[in-house]
Amino acid sequence: MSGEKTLGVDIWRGGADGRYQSFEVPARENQTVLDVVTYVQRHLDSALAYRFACRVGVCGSCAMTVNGRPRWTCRTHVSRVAKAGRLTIAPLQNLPLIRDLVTDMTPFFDKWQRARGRFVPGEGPRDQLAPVPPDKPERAAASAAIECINCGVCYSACDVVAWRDDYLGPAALNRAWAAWNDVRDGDRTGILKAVSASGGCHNCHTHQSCAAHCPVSLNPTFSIAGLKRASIKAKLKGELAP
Amino acid sequence: MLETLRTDILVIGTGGAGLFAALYAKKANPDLDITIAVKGLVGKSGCTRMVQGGYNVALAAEDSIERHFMDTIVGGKWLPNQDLAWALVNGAVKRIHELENEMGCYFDRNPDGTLHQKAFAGQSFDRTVHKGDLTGIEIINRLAEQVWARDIRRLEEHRAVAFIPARDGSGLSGVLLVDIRSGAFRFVQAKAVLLGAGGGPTMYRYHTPSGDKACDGMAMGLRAGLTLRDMEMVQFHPTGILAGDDTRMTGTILEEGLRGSGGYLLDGAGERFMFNYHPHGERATRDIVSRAMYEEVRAGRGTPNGGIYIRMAHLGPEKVAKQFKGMVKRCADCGFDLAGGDVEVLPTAHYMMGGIEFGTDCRTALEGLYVAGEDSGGVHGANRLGGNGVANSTVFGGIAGDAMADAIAQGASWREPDASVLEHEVGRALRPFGQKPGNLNSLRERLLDLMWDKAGIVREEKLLKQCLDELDELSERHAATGLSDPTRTFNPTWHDWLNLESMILVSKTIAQAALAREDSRGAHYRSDFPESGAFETTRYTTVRMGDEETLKIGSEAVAFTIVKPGESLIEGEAGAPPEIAPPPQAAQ
Amino acid sequence: MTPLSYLLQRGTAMIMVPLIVTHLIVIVMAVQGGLSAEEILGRTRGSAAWAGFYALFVLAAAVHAGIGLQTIAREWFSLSDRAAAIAGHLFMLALIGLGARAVYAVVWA
Amino acid sequence: MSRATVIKASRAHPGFVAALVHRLSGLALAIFLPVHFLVLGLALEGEVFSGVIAWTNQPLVKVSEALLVGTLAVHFAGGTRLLAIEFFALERAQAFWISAAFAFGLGFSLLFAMRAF
Ligand SMILES: Cc1cc2nc3c(=O)[nH]c(=O)nc-3n(C[C@H](O)[C@H](O)[C@H](O)COP(=O)(O)OP(=O)(O)OC[C@H]3O[C@@H](n4cnc5c(N)ncnc54)[C@H](O)[C@@H]3O)c2cc1C
Ligand code: HEM
Ligand code: SF4
Ligand code: F3S
Ligand code: FES
Repeated sequence: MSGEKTLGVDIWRGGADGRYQSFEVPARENQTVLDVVTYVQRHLDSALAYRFACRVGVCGSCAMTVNGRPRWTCRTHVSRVAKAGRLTIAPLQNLPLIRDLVTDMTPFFDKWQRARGRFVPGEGPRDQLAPVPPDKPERAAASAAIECINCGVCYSACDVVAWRDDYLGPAALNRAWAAWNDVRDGDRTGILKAVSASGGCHNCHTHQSCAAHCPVSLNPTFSIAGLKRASIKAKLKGELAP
Repeated sequence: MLETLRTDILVIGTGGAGLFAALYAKKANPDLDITIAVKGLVGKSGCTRMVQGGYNVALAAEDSIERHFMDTIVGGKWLPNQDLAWALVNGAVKRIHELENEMGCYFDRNPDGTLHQKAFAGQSFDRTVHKGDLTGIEIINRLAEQVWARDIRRLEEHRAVAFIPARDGSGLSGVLLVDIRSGAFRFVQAKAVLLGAGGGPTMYRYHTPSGDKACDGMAMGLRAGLTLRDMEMVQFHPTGILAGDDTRMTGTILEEGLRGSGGYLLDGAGERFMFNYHPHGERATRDIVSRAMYEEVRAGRGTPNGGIYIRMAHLGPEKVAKQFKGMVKRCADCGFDLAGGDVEVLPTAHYMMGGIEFGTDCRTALEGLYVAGEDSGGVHGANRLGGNGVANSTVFGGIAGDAMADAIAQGASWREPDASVLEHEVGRALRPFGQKPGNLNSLRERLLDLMWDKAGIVREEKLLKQCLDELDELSERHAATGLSDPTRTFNPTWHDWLNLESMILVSKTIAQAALAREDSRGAHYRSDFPESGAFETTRYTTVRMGDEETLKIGSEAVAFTIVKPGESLIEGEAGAPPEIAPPPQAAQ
Repeated sequence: MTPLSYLLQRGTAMIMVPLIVTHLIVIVMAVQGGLSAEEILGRTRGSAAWAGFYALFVLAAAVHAGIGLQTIAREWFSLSDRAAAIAGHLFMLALIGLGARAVYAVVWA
Repeated sequence: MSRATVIKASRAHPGFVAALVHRLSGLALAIFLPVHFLVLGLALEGEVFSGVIAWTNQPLVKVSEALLVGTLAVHFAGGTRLLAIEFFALERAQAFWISAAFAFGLGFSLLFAMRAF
C-alpha cells in the first residue's frame, strides 16, 4: 500500500471479552463503513464475522457501533465519520454478542412480539380493501412510524434498554404505536395492555437517543409518548383490566 | 457433528415465497411442525424486502385479470408457461387482499381512501400497488411479524447446502444445512420442503440483489437432478450505481422514474446518445436502454470509470431533491450528488426469469420438493414485468404452503436419507478447509467480469464459448482453493467459497442456455442472431446435470394452452402493452 | 414502571407545577433583605390555607420522589423490582412523616 | 480499550443530556428535601430554629441554598419540558423546550443569588 492513502480502523474481535484489532485499509473516495469491513474480511482477515444483506439501507442487517455511535454501515460514508483518518467499529450494544461484529437479534424480535408489534385482523370484509384516507389522523400517525427497517440502532442507543433488561425498547414500542393507530386492527386495546405490562412503554424516560440515531429518521420517542397517553387514558377508563 | 432434526415441513428462505409458504401451511393445519431455515435473519435477507416499485394486480373495474395475463405473456415474448402465468394473475388478486386484511400491510391510497395503483413499464393499465417506494419493507415486515407470532421453528443463519434424496429413491428426504453461527452441520428431515432461496444474478459484475443471494437453490436443484428452464433470461436494469472498486453499493438501483421524468444519460464527453438508438431516447424500454449504454461503454465512449452519467440537474436540483427524496438521500449517503451533479451508472443484473421447472401446484420433479419465487422458472418467460416479481413469490409461496399441507394430509411421510449422499455433501461443503489457502477474492472478481463481458447484455457465440471454457477452468481453480482460516463459526469467507461454487455452476447454465438460444428475445440478445424468430414455434431451453457434473442442454415447445400468438383474451385489442415509455412515476 | 406509578409520578409532577412556582416566588421575596425566623413564621402561623398548600406539596413531593427513587434504584443500582418498590415506599413514608412535622411546626407550633 | 469506552458518544445529544440533568437534579432534591423538612420541623423548638436560620445567613450557606433552589428550578423546568413532550405531543419544538428549560432554571437561580446578596 505504499504511497496510497490509508485509513486506520480498529475492529472489535471475539466475544464480549474480546478486544480491538487494528487494520490499515486503502482510503477511497467512495467508501462506506461496510466497504471497510468487507475490505478487511476479503483482504486482511478472512474470518472477520459481520452481517449485511441488501447493501442499500432497507434490510437493517448491517448496523454496528461506529466511533461510539450505532449506525447503518452500508449507508454511512467513511468521510462523514472518520476522525483524523481513523474509525472504530464495534458490534451493536444491548444485544448478546455472537462474535466480532455480529449480535444475536433474537431478544429484539421477541420484544417486538411482546409489544404486540403486529397486525390482528379486524371484522372488516376480507374481500375488499378498507377505505382509509391517508390523511386521517390515525393513519397519518401510523404512516409516520411504520417505515422501520428493524435495524436495532435505536435499541442499541437506548440506555433504558441497558438499565432494564425487560424494557421492550424503542423499535418494538414504535411498531406497537403504528399498530394501535391502524383502524383496521381487531384488538387495539390488546396493544395497550401489551405495552403496559412489565418492561412496557412507561419505562421510557424520553432520552430521545432513539430518535437521534434512527437512520431513517423515525421518532420512537414521539410514538412512545403516544402510547403513554393512550394507555393512561385506557387505564383511567378501566380498559386495561385483564 | 451432524445434528438431525425432524419436522413436517421445511421452508428454505424468508422472502415472499418462504414466508407465505410457512403461513399458509400453518393455516391449513395448525398442528403441523414447521421449520424455516434462512441464510440471514428471518425477513431481513433476500430481495422481496428490497422491492421498491410495487406489486401488479388487476383490481380496478376497467382492468381485468385477462389484461394482466396478456401483458405478462406479451411482455414475456410468448415464452411463459401460460398456466403458471394464469395462476399468477389470478392469485395476485387474492394475495393482495390477504396482505392487507390478514397481514396488515397498508398500501398507498388515493386521498379518498381507495387503493392507489400506479403505472409501471410495459403494462396496458395502471395496476401496480405500492407503499411509497419501499413496498418490500412493508410486505416483508408484516409477513415476518405474523411468522414470529406463530409456533414456527426458526433456524436463522442456517445455510442450505444440499438436497438429500431418500435411500429408496422415492423422493426427497430432507436438506443438509450449515449453522453459520456455530459452523455445525444439521440435517433436517421433512415430509415436504419448499425451496424459496430466491435465485439472484449475483455473478455479474454489476447486480442489484442482496448479498446473501448466490443461486444456491438453483445449484442444489441441479445437483438433485432437477431441470432448470429459461436460464439465458437474465434481466438487466439500466441504472445501477457505479461507485468504484471494493464498494458494496456498486450495482444497486437508481430508480427508473429518473429517466421517465426527463433525466439525461450522458456519455463520457457529456453528450446524450439515446436518440441514436431509439426515438424515445432515455424513455425507451429497459432492454433497449441497457443495450445502448453497454454499447457506448464498449465503444470507448464511457466515463473514466467505464460507466455512463445520469444527470437530473437540468430539471432543477430542488425539484429533483423533492421528487426523488429517497434516491437523492441514498446517493448522498454514498457520496454522490444526484440532484445537482452527474452520477455514474451502468446497467445492472436484476432478476432471473429462469429457474427450476415446476407445476401450478409448485411441485417439482423431485417428490417432496416444492419451489416458489425467483428460484422457479417459467412464469415470466423472456422478460419479467416490473411488479410481477413480488406477485410471483407471494402467490406461489402460498400455493406451495397449501400443497405441502395437503400432501401431508394425504399421507406423505418421512423418507430415510441416503447416508452416502449425506456424507458426500458434508465433504463437499468442508472441502475448502482441506485445501491449500488461495485467493478466493480474485476468483470472484474473475467470475464477475467474465459473466459481465461474455454472457451479459449483448451475447455472441464466440464469447459464450470462451465464457464456458473459462467457467470450467474457474470451477477447477475454485475447487482447489482453500481457506486461510480454519474457523468454522461465522466464517464469512467459507460462505463466500460456498456462494462462489453455486454461482459458477449456475453461471454455466446461463452461458449454455444463451449459447443454445439462437434468437433475440426479451432479456436475451444475441448480436449474431438479432431477430426474435417466429412466436408460433417458440421453444424454451432446459438444462439439467448429467454424469460428472456435465450440463445437458435441451429445449421444449411452449404449449399455448390459453392463448396463441396473434390472438388475445381481450376483446378488440391485441393485449399488447403500449410501446410508449413509462410515465414519470414508474420505477422498477 | 407500572402504568399506575407512571400516572402517579407524572400526576404529582403536574400538581407540583403551580405549587413550585408559588413556593419559588415566596422564597425570592423572603430572601430579599435576608431571612429571619420571625418573618417566615409570621406569615405562616395559624393559616389554614398555608397549611393546606404545604400539606399538598409534601404529599405530592413524597409520592413523586418516592417513585423517582424507586426507578433510579431499579435502573442504576440494579435492585429487583420488589426491593426497589420497598425502598421507594419507605422513602415516601419518611418524607411524609418529616413533611407533616414540618408543616405542623411552621403553621401551628 | 474496552467496548464500553467508546459507546458514550451515542449519548452526546441534547435529549440525553437533558434527561441526565433531570435525573441528577431529582436525586439531589430527593436528598435535600428531607433535610429541608427537618430544618423546618425544628421550628418546634423555636430557639434552635432561629439559630439555624442565623446560620443559613452565612454566605457559604447562602451559596449552597442558591444552588439547591437552582436545582429545583432546573428540575422543574426539565420536568415541564418532559410533560410537554409526553402529554402535549410537542415534537418539533423539543430542542426549543430543552434550551428554554435550562435557561429558565439558570435564570431563576441567578435571580435568587443576586437578590440574596
Ligand atoms: C432492488 C430490487 C428491487 C425490486 N423491485 C421489484 C418490484 O418493484 N416489483 C417486483 O415485483 N419485483 C421486484 N424485485 C424482484 C423481487 O424482489 C423478487 O423477484 C422476489 O421478491 C423474490 O422473492 P423470493 O421469495 O423468491 O426470494 P427472496 O425474497 O430473494 O428471498 C430469498 C431468501 O432465501 C434465502 N436464501 C438464499 N440462499 C439460501 C440458502 N442457501 N439457504 C437458506 N436460505 C437461503 C435468502 O436469505 C432469503 O431469505 C426487485 C428486486 C430487487 C433486487
Ligand atoms: C414541579 C415540580 C416537578 C416536576 C414538574 C417534576 C417532574 C418530574 C418528572 C416528569 C419526572 C420523570 C422523569 C423520568 O421518568 O424520566 C421526575 C422525576 C423525578 N423527580 Fe421530579 N418533578 C418535580 C419536583 C420534584 C421534587 C420536588 C423532587 C424531590 C423531592 C423530585 C424528585 C424527582 C426524582 C428523584 C425523580 C426521578 C428521576 C428519574 O427517574 O430520572 N421532583 N420529575
Ligand atoms: S426505529 Fe429506526 S433505529 Fe429503530 S429499528 Fe426502526 S429503523 Fe432502526
Ligand atoms: S432512547 Fe430510550 S428512553 Fe425512551 S425516548 Fe428512546 S426509548
Ligand atoms: S445491508 Fe441492509 S441496511 Fe445495510
